[in-house]
Amino acid sequence: MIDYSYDIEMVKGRIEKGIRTNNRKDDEYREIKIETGILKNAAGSAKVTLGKTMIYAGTKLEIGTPYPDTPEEGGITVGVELSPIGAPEFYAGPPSETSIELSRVVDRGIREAKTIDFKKLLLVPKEKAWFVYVDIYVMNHDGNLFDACQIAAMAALKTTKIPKIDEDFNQIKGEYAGNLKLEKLPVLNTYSKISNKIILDPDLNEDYATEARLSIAIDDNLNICALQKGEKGFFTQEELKEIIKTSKKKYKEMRKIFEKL
Amino acid sequence: MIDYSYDIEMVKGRIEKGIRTNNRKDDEYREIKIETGILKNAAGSAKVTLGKTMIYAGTKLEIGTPYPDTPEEGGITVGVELSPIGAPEFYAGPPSETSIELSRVVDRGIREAKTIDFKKLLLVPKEKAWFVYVDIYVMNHDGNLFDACQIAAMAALKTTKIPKIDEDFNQIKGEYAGNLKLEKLPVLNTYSKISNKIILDPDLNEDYATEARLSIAIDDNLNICALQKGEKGFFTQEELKEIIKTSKKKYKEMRKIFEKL
Amino acid sequence: MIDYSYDIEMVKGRIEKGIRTNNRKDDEYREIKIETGILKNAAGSAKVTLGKTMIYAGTKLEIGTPYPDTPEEGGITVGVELSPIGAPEFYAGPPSETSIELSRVVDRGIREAKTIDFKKLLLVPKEKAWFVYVDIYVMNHDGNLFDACQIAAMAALKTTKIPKIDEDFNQIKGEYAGNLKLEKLPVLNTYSKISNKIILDPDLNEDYATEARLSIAIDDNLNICALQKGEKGFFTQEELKEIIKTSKKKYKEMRKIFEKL
Amino acid sequence: MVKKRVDGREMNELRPIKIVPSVIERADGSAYLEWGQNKMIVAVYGPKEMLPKHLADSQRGKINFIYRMAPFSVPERKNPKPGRRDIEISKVVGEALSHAVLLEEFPGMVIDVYVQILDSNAGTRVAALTASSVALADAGIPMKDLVTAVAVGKANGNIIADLNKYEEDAEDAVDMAFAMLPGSEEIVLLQADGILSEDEFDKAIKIAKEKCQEVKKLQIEALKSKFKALKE
Amino acid sequence: MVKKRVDGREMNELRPIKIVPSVIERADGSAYLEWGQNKMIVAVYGPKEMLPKHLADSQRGKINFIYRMAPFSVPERKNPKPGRRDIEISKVVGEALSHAVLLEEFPGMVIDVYVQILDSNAGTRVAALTASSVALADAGIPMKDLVTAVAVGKANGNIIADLNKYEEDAEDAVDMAFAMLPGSEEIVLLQADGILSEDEFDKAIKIAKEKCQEVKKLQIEALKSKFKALKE
Amino acid sequence: MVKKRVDGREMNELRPIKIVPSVIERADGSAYLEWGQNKMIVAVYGPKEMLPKHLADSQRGKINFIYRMAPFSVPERKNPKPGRRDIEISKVVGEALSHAVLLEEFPGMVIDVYVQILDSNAGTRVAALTASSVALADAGIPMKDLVTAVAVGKANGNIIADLNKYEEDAEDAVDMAFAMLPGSEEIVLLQADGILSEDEFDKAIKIAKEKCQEVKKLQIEALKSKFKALKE
Repeated sequence: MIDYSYDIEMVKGRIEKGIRTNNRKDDEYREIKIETGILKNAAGSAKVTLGKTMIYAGTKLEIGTPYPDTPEEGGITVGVELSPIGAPEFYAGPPSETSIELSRVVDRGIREAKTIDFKKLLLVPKEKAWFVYVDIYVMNHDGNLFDACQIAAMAALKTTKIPKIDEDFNQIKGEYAGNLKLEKLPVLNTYSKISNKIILDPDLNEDYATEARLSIAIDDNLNICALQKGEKGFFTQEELKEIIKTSKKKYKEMRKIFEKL
Repeated sequence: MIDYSYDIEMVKGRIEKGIRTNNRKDDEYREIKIETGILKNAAGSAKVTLGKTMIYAGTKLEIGTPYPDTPEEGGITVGVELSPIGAPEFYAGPPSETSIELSRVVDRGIREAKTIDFKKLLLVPKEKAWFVYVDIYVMNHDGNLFDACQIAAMAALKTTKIPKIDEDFNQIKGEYAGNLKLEKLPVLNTYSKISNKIILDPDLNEDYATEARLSIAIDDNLNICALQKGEKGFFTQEELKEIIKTSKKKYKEMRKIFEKL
Repeated sequence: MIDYSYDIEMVKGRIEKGIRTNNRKDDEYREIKIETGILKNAAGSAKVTLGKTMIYAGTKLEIGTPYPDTPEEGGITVGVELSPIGAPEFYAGPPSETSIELSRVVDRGIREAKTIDFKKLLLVPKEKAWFVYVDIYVMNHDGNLFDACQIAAMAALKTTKIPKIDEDFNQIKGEYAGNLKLEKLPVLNTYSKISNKIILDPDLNEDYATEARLSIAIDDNLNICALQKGEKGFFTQEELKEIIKTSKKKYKEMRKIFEKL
Repeated sequence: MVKKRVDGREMNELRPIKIVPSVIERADGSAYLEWGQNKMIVAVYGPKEMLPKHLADSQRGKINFIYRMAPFSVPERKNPKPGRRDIEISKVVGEALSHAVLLEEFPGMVIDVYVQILDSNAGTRVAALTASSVALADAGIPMKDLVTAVAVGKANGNIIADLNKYEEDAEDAVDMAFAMLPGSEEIVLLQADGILSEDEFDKAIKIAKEKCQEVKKLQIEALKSKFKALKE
Repeated sequence: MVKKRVDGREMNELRPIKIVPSVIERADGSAYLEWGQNKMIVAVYGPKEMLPKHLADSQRGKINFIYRMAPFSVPERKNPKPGRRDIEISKVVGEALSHAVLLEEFPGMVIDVYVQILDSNAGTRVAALTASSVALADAGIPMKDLVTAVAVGKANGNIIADLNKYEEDAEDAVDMAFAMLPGSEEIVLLQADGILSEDEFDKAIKIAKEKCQEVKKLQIEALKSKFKALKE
Repeated sequence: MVKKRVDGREMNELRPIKIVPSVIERADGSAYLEWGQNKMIVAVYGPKEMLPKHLADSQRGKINFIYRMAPFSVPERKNPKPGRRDIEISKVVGEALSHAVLLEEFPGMVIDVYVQILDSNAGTRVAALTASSVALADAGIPMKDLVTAVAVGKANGNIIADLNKYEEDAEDAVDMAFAMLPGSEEIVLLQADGILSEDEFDKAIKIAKEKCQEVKKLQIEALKSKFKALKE
């Protein structure tokens, strides 16, 4: 097991002195590894490790009825499961509020960047369209689940195949009509504020010591497409500016990872 | 906060001596105030105060499929929410048995009096009819929720507008085809038995001291249309007779309130 | 109340000496009594007592849509309710894992023997078929719920009448088109292993002392059609062989009971 | 010509009633009851410690009454999960029963009373209440009196006792659930749906009280036959 | 010609806001708030002992914030059960509120803050947060400052304050929920959906900070008028 | 001509199996397992205090085994909520596992074993059981032996080992989940669906026992390679 014996005060002291584990810089990600296409029953799948945080994501496509206010569009649903496998503090049962926030932040980053053109998922106006389900499992929690889950979702989506269907709209098992097209490649960056310092990609110890958290999604045009502040602390306007500048800088680096998939 | 420091024995002592707060008579309601049409998203709405008991009610109309045994009728659903806003003893979560009894007694009083002609809610036989949802929120509990909720339900229903629909049976936002017609104006009266005295409209202290409770719905023809006894005490036949006589007497007084809406 | 004061060690001691209550043999069932057709609203019904274990079962038929992978078939659903009436250890609430295992073992024994030809339940291909619901209530738990529930399910099914329907596929109240046909008469036998002895039909005291449990369903051709091992102990291959031999021997005896229904 | 009801009964005639106490071996008390087509079993467990403890009342015991209908007990299959009707009936019937039990003898404790409806045809709640007080007596729970219940009401212009489902569906139907302690005539359950004049109500109550005395005899007989059986 | 918004407002003009504290007699503190069409009630209960005890924090108190929408408060009837949106808002708004409250004064305790939305038209979460800090003050809970919130964002190419539902549905709409402590300008809530450039973001934050000062005055006035009323 | 199976396997040939222990850093023990297309992760947490305490057994510890399938792990998307099948498998597989663990060494405690199925193609429960006993060993939980499991059964008239999904869908298919302690050949899991004669059953058990010994070697190798890795 990872050793979490040192306390929050020690983490704070180290952060104040500019020391992170493995000499990481404040705006540096831990090592990211991605494997895709690993699960046959999934339409798309990925295993992502961000340092020691480990995520599995899988997608499924199902035909459903478009919503009345968007009769020519399909849709997407993102769910994050804090599997009891991933940490002693996770438990089996209905989604916690932490899991719901995580799901919704990942969902919004992808949705607001217009990553998927929902009109392309239409099969019959008002009647039939593809709905994409992204299910994300946290299998080892060593901090920054937001970014790790977003990367896993993007990797699974980017490698998702659209099933072939017959004239009755039944999926033909094991046959595919093509790949799901991602129009945009948004990147999510999550920052922790600890002792008035802002650090990117907090690990678990840093998570515990976090006073305020900010997740920011950046799109292909280096615009902000989603923001979420969390925890009981605060940010100043200057800190937000600093975070946005860092995120724009990080965008290209992270985009390369998605492009390679 | 309302002061509930005096105990049940003191309430009983006062009731025995014929003393009620503000010198109320045994068959007298507290002051009733009704505001309607206060919520724009609701099809009908009302805020009701009965003394310090405060209720909000709102209605919504939705198109649904008639039940197989009444293929030419719409319907009504009444739900009472004991919001944790309204009392320290209320909690967030699924409906308690108190809330379910309250909902069903209010529902039956309205339904059994044939307040709404469900046949007039029909759009297409066997296929489409209006269903009326009445949601009632207890926002401050100072006793006699039964009558306060019934008044709020009646006020919200009487001011309910029926949405205009297009040829696909979709509601046209903000346009209305007319008002929901109330065929009858039933009145619900709730009595407490305390130390062998029967009092109308118990306030919260009287609620706590109640040995047996009776709610009676009276219709336009001064007939009884619903009855519900509650709590662990009993009534004698003579007490029931007395209650019915009082209720017939009160009917005209209360009806005037509904007529004015 | 049945006296369960003597402890597991005492039960084990008796079993080792070959002593069972009422001098029952190791492969002997307690007395089985079956009454059928006792409930008018049920399509089929039975009350079964196995010793002091008492079960009620009722069936209902409803028209539903065939599953996409079996478009020309109806289906069956078996549910066992451990009613709080039947034992102090049962409680009101959602099904326990014990209740789910019981339901599924009874269901599989009946299903795998092809007791019902689901194709005969079809009304309109892809659209309409009969679905049979078997609901089983444990009303007094004195051991071996598996076999008692299976007998009750078989008795209720064998006496089930198929409702008459009109041209709109609505059931005509109180009229029947015929009986549900049972193609096979599978028998379920449940064994307990206690102190290295194998006994059939454990009573409640024997249930408590059980180290390992085996339920085996035998069909008309004396084949095995379902098996379920339970509890934390084990069986040897030799013990399984012995159990199968006993079960084949018991089949005819039990089948006679079903045939008489 | 004397008018009769669809099933041949007189206006104030009850359907046949059968009560058998002590049918559930593992319960502390129980009863099986048939009332016309209605069939049900009641079991009593307790008095026992109330858990979780913060729900206990240190001054008196509590009745935890649970009424449930089997999916096959009604014409259309019922969802096995308890509905809002089940919960309301459990509350008001439990309150009615509580009045008869000497709860002050069981401070901090609870008595569970479970009713399972197996077949139904109008009037299950009054039948359940009638059966429950027999089961409580069978469990040896001290009571000031039995609770005895009947339904009365109106159908096709007549005030009648013990409506069946067909009568409950009449255009002018009123169904009134009524229970009292037969000794003192204290009314502990009263629920009515449908339109009744004051005179009709008085008439209905009068019939209800008479019929309760009739039902009480059946409760007593059932209990006597049990104790007789025990003595022999 | 000066461009105006569909409802006639200037680009950075708020809808009319009305705040009334102390509306719920039984609560320890409360507030009624109207913000354009939005209508809601907030009640505060506590500080009180945290139950079950294992959820308590022995170092400081907790805010239990619950945000709920009534079924009739939205254009399409909402299911009465809380949805995922309700739960997320409850979490982040509760965290924002927690920063202002002197929680270290209530070790092991909890303060319940309940918000019921009765009518809605965009911006309910910031309205709820604004109303909640008035209700906390009304309850006498010690705070380092009020929390003041507004929505800012973008519609049809303009950076605007306090979007209404119509504007939220614009093709290029961005809705940003913002809250700060008006004294220190510490930002405690920030949630945004939709595409904003860095410059647009800066402009939006600038407007948000100005508007918060405006809202803060209304909060103070509401509380003053209450204490004035109390003195008279 | 020797008959072969649709995927080219011999009648009693297992699909390729890969076991990797210690894959979850935060768990006390864990294993990743591939068995044909089946892919899963098992984590072990404990032994730890059983909560709530009234569920604890003062004489021995308990295994809390939870088996779950991911929505994307099956051909048709599964509802993320656990179904009745998940619950039944959790019960019987947990019981099978309990026999091997020296539970008397952990009175009053619980060991949580969680299995997440990520991809599936017949035989997930036996694969889960096989992986679980590796994860328990990885956690250092004392056991009298490993538990080793395989599926055997029948398809198209042949008694075969380790059915795949295609074979499970045969008209005459029988799927039998089997597990034993490989040292003593004590059978701890046995579940079968479908029609088998006594002879076929005997033959199936014989194959199952042989195949378990084969699987056991893979379990041992996986554990050895871990301890070897640790030493280096």
